[in-house]
Amino acid sequence: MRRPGIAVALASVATLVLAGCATDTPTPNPSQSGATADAGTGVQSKFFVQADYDREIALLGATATGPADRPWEQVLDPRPVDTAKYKKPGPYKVCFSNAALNNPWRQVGFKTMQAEVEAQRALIKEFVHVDAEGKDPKQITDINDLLGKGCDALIVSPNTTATLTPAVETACAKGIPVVVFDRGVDTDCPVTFINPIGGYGFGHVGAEFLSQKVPSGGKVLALRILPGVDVLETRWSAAKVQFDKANVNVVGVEFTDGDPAKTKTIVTNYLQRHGTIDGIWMDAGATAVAAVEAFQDAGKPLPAINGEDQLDFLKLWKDKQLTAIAPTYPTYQWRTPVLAALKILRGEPVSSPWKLPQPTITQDNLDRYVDEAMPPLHYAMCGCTDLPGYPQRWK
Amino acid sequence: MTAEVTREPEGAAARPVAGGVVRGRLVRPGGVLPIVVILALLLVLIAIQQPDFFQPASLLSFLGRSAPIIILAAGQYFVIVSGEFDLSVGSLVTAQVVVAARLIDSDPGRTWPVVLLLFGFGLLVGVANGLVTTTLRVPSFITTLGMYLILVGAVYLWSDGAPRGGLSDEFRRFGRLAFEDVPLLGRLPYALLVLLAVAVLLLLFSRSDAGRTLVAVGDNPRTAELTGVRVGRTKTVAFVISGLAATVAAILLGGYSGVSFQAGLGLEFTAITAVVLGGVALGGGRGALLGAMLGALTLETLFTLMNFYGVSGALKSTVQGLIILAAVSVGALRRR
Amino acid sequence: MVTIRSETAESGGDPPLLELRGITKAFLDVRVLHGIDLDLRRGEVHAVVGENGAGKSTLMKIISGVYPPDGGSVALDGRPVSFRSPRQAQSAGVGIIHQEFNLLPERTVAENVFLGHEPLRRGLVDTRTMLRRTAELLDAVGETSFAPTARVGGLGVARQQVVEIVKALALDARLLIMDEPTAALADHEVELLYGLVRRLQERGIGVLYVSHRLVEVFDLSSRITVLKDGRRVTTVPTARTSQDQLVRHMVGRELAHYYPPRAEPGRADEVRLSIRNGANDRLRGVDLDLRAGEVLGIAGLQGSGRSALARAVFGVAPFTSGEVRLGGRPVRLRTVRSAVRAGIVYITEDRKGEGIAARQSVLDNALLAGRAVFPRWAGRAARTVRVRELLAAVEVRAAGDQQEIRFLSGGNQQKVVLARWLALSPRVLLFDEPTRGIDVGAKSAIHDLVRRLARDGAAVLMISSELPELLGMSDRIVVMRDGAVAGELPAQATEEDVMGLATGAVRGEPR
Amino acid sequence: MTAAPSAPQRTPAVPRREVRTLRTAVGADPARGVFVALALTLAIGWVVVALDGGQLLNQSSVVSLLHVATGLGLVAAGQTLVILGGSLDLSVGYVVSLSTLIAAETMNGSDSRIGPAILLVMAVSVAVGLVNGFLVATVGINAFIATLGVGLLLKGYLENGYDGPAGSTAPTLVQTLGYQRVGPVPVAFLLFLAVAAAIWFALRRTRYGHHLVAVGGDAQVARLSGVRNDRVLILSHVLCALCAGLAGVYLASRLGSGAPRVGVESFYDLESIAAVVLGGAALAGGRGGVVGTVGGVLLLASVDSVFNQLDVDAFFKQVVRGVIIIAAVALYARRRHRRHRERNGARS
Repeated sequence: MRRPGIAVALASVATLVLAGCATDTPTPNPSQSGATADAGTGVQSKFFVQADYDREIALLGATATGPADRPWEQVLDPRPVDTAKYKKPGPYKVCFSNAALNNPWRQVGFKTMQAEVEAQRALIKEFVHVDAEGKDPKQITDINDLLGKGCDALIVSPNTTATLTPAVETACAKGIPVVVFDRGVDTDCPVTFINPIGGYGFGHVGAEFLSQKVPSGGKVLALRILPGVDVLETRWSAAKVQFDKANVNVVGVEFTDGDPAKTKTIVTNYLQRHGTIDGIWMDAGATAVAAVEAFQDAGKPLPAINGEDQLDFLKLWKDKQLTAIAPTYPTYQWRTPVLAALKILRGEPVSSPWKLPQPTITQDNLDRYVDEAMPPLHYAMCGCTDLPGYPQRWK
Repeated sequence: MTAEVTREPEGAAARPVAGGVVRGRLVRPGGVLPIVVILALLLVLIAIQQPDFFQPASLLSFLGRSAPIIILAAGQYFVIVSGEFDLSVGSLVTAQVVVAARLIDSDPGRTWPVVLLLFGFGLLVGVANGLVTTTLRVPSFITTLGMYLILVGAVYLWSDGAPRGGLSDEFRRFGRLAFEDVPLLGRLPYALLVLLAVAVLLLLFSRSDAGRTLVAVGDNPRTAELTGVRVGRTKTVAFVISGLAATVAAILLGGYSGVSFQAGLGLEFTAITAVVLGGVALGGGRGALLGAMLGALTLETLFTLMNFYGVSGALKSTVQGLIILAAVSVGALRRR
Repeated sequence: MVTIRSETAESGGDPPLLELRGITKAFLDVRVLHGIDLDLRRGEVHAVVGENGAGKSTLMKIISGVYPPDGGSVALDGRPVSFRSPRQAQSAGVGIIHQEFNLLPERTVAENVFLGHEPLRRGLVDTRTMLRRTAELLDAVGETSFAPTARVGGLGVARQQVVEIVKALALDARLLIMDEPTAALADHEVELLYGLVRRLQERGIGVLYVSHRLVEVFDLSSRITVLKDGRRVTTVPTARTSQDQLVRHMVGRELAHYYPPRAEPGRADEVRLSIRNGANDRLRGVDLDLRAGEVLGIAGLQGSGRSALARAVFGVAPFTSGEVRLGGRPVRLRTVRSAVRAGIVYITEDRKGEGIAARQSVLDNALLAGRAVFPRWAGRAARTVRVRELLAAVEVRAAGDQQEIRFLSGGNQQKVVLARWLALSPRVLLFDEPTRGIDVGAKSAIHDLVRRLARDGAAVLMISSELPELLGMSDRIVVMRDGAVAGELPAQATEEDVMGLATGAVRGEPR
Repeated sequence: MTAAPSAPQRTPAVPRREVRTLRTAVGADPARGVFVALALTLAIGWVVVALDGGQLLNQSSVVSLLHVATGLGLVAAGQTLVILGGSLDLSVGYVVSLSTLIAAETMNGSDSRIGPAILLVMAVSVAVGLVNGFLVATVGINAFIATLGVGLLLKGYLENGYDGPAGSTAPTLVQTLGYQRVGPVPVAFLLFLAVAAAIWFALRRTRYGHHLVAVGGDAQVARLSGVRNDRVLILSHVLCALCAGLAGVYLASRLGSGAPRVGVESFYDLESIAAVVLGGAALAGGRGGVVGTVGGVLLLASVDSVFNQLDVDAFFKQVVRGVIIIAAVALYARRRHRRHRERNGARS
C-alpha cells in the first residue's frame, strides 16, 4: 500500500519542481523582488515588437481628425487612398465574414453593426452575415462561400491574423473591395484596415495609471485571460515595459481563463499570501468585478485597478468610489467598416490604415458612461446611442 | 439426505482468502486510501511553502471555494458508479447561472422562486438524460454530449449571446458570504455549510438501499434487473442527483463570482477527473462517494498548490495532466 | 484428507505429448495449485475431474498459456516449454475450448475460426482461403447446416459450440483442451460432440477433457485424473474405476445416495401457481399447475421454451396472453418486480451474466433483492442479520462476507444467490439449471436445499438439462417442446420417456 | 416468429440470407442509415434554401462543404479505429494544433522542406499515439482519462510556446493541398477519401483490422484467440494520432501557417467522436466502420452548410446538432435492440 503513495509523491514533487524551476528561474521569488532589477514581471514576451509599441504609444497622444462626437468616424494620422475604381451605383449588397459571436464584446459590436446597417438601409439592399464560430478553417470557407454570392463589398473580421491572410488575398483578387477590421491580415490588398490604436496602447494606459496610483513599494497583481493570444500578449507586454520602467513591484502574473470564479480564487490566494495588494492590472475587463469582490469579501482595502468599459465595472467603480481607470477597445469600431464600405462603393477616399481613437474612461468622464438602464455586460463605448433601436436592441 | 454432505469440515476449502475483511475494505480497488495519501502529500507541500494556509479562516474559505466542484463530483459519482457518464454538468451550471441572472434581474424578491425553478430545471435535465439513456438506449456519453450541445446552444440563443440581468444579493450570499466571528473558526462560509449538508445527505443516500442498489446496477445491470431492480429508474435517479448537484453548484458558483458564460466551462471534465482520482471505476460498480469528493478536493488543492509554487499559468495544464496521469497510472497498475 | 497416489501411466520410450511436473500457482497469496503432475499421450482422451475450485480451469489455463505457472514444468513432446501468452501456446499446437464461449457474435464463422491466425497472401488476409478452409473443417466435423459466412450471433448455442471446436481445430492443434464443452448443450447435442471427440482421437490429437458430467467422462476417456483443492488425488484408467469411486475421490467421502428423498405422496395438494393458455412470442398454450410442497421438473431440448416458461412467470418476458393464478387468485406478472413482490423468485442459469454482481461483496449480493424490492431505512440492520444467518445456513465458504463474490467458486456463488432469494421467504421458486457448472459437493447441498424448501411448503419448479438430476429430484416432470407442453410424466419415468416426448418421437396424452 | 426452431429440423441455411449477414458483420449496414440521413438532409436543405431564395449546392458551397468535411474527416477516420477497438482519443484536437505548428515552422515557407516537415509531423504524431496507446493498453488507464491527460500536457506546451499563428507553410503545399480542386472537389478531400479507403481496406483485409474488431468486440475472446490486444490498441492509437497529424498538415496548408488553437476551436475531439458514432459505430467498440464515419462527417458538414446558407444562428445550430446526434444514436440503438431480441429468441 505504501508504494503507490510514494510513487505519486515522487511524481508530484518531480513535476512541481520541474515546472517550478522552469518558471522560477527567470522569475525570482516575488517576495524578495523589489530590490532586484527585475520587478517580478518576468521576461519580456517573445512576441513583443518594439516598433509597433513605439507607434502605438505615439498615437495615444495624437489628435484625431473628424467629428469629435463621432469617434467612429475619426481617423488618427490619416493616409487617404483613392477608391474610384470601386465606385458603382447603389443600393449595395454588403457581406460580412465574422470571426465569432462568442463573447459579449462581439455581441455588442455586432448589434452595433447591424444597427448601422439599418441606419443605412437606403444604401444597403442586403446584408449577409456569416459566423465562423471562432474557427479558422470555417472562416476560410465562409469567405469562399461569400465570394460566390455576388457581394458588392466584403467586410472581414479575421479570427486570427496569419491564417486568414490567404483567404483575404483570394477575395481581393476577385476585385471586390475588402474591408478588414479588429484584427488585421498580413497583406495590403484590402482597401483599408480599421482598428483602434491597439493592445500596446491598452496595456500601457492601465499600467501607467497603476504606476502613479500605487504607492512606492506597493504590490501589483497582473491578471491575464489566456496565454498565447496575440492581442492579449501585446497588452501585457506593454504593461510590463511600463511597470519595469516605473519599478513597480509586480507580485504575480496569473491567468484567469476569463472565469470570474478563478479570478476570485487567485486574488484571494494572493491576498492571503501577501496580506495586501495595492493594484490590479487586467488585460481585459470582463473579470474586474470579480477581482474587486475578492477584496470586498476578504475585508481588504480596495486596490487601484484598471478595468474596461463594461457597465458592471463602471457601476461598481461609481458606487464604491474605486481608484480606477478603464482603457477601452471600443465596440464602436464595428460601425466604421460599414461606413467605410459605403464610402468606397461611392468612390470616396478612405484612410488606409484607418486608425480609430481609443478613448480612456477616467474618474473625470465616468458619469458620462454609466447608464443604469443598460445590462451589466454592455460596453459603454459602443457609440450606439444615436442608432436605430437604441436601447432595446442592446438589452 | 443427511447433513453430512453440507457439513464439510471447514479444513482447507474454507480457508480464508488472504487479508480478511479489514484489509479488504481499505485496500480493495475503489478504496479511499490512495486519494487520502495523495491529498495529504499535496497538503504537506502546501505547508512547506505557505504555512498560514492552515489557519482556520483561510482553510475554511478554501473549503468553501471548493464546495461547488466537490458537490459536482459527488453528483457525478452516482452517475459514474451506475455505469454512465454525465458530460452535461458543466453546461448545466452555466445555463443555471445565466438563467438565474436573467430571471432574477437583480430583484431580490424573485430570488426564492427562481432558486426553486432552477432546481426544477436541474431535475428536468437529469430526467431527460436518464430517460434518453435508459429508454432509448443511447450511450450516456452521447446523450450527455448532445445535452451539452443543446444546453450551451440554447442558453446562448436565449440570452442572445451575452448574459443579461443580474443576480440579487440574496442569491449571491450562499456562495459569497460567511458567518463572521464564529468562535475558534473565525469565518465560516455558507458554502461550506451547504457542502456539509449536501455531503451528509448524499452519504446517507449512498448507504441507503437505493444507494447500494445503484452500485450493483453499475456492476451488472442484468443481474440487477433480474433481481427486481428498476434499472432504468435507478440510473435516471443517478442523473437526477447529478442534475440537482449541478444546480447547487451553480447557485454557489454564481454566488461566488457572479454571472458569466464561463461559470461552468470545462467543469464536466474536472468532475469526472476528480471522481476517477477518487478511485471510482469508469464503467461503474466500484468506488466510494467519499473518494470522489476527496478527489475533487485534491484537484482544488493541486490548483492552489500550483498557485503557491508559482507554476506558470501556461504550464499549469501540463502539470495537472502529469499529476493526473501519474495518480491514475498507479491506480491502474495496482489493480492488475 | 488422504492423498491416494496411483500409477501415472508411462508407456516407455516415446515421450508423452504433454507432461506436467509439479505445477504450482497462487492468486493473491492463495495457493490454488499444489504441485500437479499430469501427462497425456497422443490420441488419448484424458479426463480431468474435480469439484469446482479444485483447480481444473486454472490448470488448463496454464497449459494454454493464459497464466504462467509459479513453479513446475510443462513439456510438449518431451521438450520443456513456457508459454507467456495464448498465442505462443497456439503456435505450439495447444488449442483450448473454454468454459465460456470465446466467439464474437458480430463476426462471421470464418472470421471467428481464424481469429488470431488469419491466413495471409501477400501480407493481406486471404479471405478466400479462410472461407474454403472453414468449409473444409465444418465438413470434417460433419456440420453442414450453416455457411462459413454466417454471423455467429445468429447461430444457436449448439452450433456455436461446433464453431468453437472448429476454431480449435483450425490451429492444427495436437493437443485440445475441452473445458466443460457440454455445459451449454442439450443431451442429444452431446452425442454429436462425442462423435467429434472420437474423430479427433483417430487423428492422433490428445484431448484433455474437463467435465462435471461423470457419464461423459466414462463414455469418452481412457484415463481420469481427479483434482481436489488444488492437489492431484489420483490418476486412474477409466476401465478400472467407477462413478462412485470417482465421486469418493472428488469429495473425499462416500455418498450414500445422490438425491434426497421425495415428498410423501399426497402431501402436495394446494395448487400454488397455475397457468392457463399462457403464451408469448416463444410460448404457446401453456397449461401448468405447480403445487405447494412439490418439485416440478421441466424437461425439454435447448430452445424448447423451458427457460422462456420460467422467465414468463418471473416477468422477464411475460406472457402476452393467458391467465396466471397464484394461490387461486389471478395475478398480473408484468415485471420482475411484481413477480418478486408476489413471492416468486427465479434462479437464473447464467449465473455470471445475470445472477451476480461480480465486484460487489458477498453480503451486498445477498442483500440485493431485499434492497431493491423492499427498500427501507429502519430495520436495515435486522435484515442484514437475517441475511448473514442465511449465508451461514447455506454454508457459503468465503473469506468473509465483505469479500467480492467473483473470488468465490461457482457453487458458493450459487449459494449466495440462493441466500438472496431465501431472505424474501418466497412461495414459488423457479430454478433454471441450478447445478450447472457446480461441483459435486455443492450440487448435493443444493439438491438437499431444494428438497427441504419443498418440504417446508414452497412450490418448486426446476429446469435441468441433466436427466438423471431431473429424474432424481422431481415429483412430476413436464416436458416442453416447441414452446408448448408436450406431456407430463410421473417421477418414475425413464430417460427414454422424457427424450421421446422432448424430441416428438412420442406424442403426449391429449390434455 | 412463433417458436424457437427445435433441434431435429436442421434447416439448411438460405444462401441469400447468409450474404446479407456477412455484410452486416463488416459494418455496411449501419452505414446505410447515415447515408439516408445525409440524402434527406441535403434534400430538405435544398428545398428550404431554395424557398429562402438561395441554392444549396452551388460550386462555392460544395467546395466549402467538402473542405469542412476534410478537416473533421481526417480526424474522425483515425478516431474510428480507436473507437472500433473500444477506446477513444480526446487528445486529437491538440495533436492537430501541434501538427500545424510543426509543419509550418519546419517548412518556414520553403518548398524544399516539405518532406522533412511531414516526416517530423508524423514522428511527433506517432510519439503521441504511442504514449496514448501505452497508457491505455499497457498501463490500463481508462482511455477517457488517459487521453484527456495527454491532451492537457500538449495544451500546456502549446499555450506556453505560442501566442498565435506561427511559421509559414510551403507555398506549393498551400496551392495543392490547401486550395487546388478537381472540379468542385478539393484535392484535400480526395486525400481524405484515400485515407478512408486505406482504413476500410485495412479493416477488411489485414490481420490488424480483423484483430482490432475482435479486441473491441470482446477483449477477452481476442486475447484467448491469440490476439495481442495491447499491440493492436497501441497501433490504433498511433494511427489515430497519425490521422490527426495529417489533418494538421492539411490545415497548415489551408491556413498558410501553424495555428495553436485550431484543433480545439474546431472541437475536433468531441466532433470526431460524434461523427464516428453517427456513422453507426458502437462507442463500446467492435462495431462500425469507416464508411459510416465518412457518412457521419458528410452529414455534419451538410448540416453546417445548410445552416450557413440560411444564416441561422450558430447557437441554434448547436442545439440542432445535439438533437441530431442523440436521435441518430437512439435509432441505431433501437434497431440493434430489436435484432438482439430476435437473437435471444433463437436461443432460449
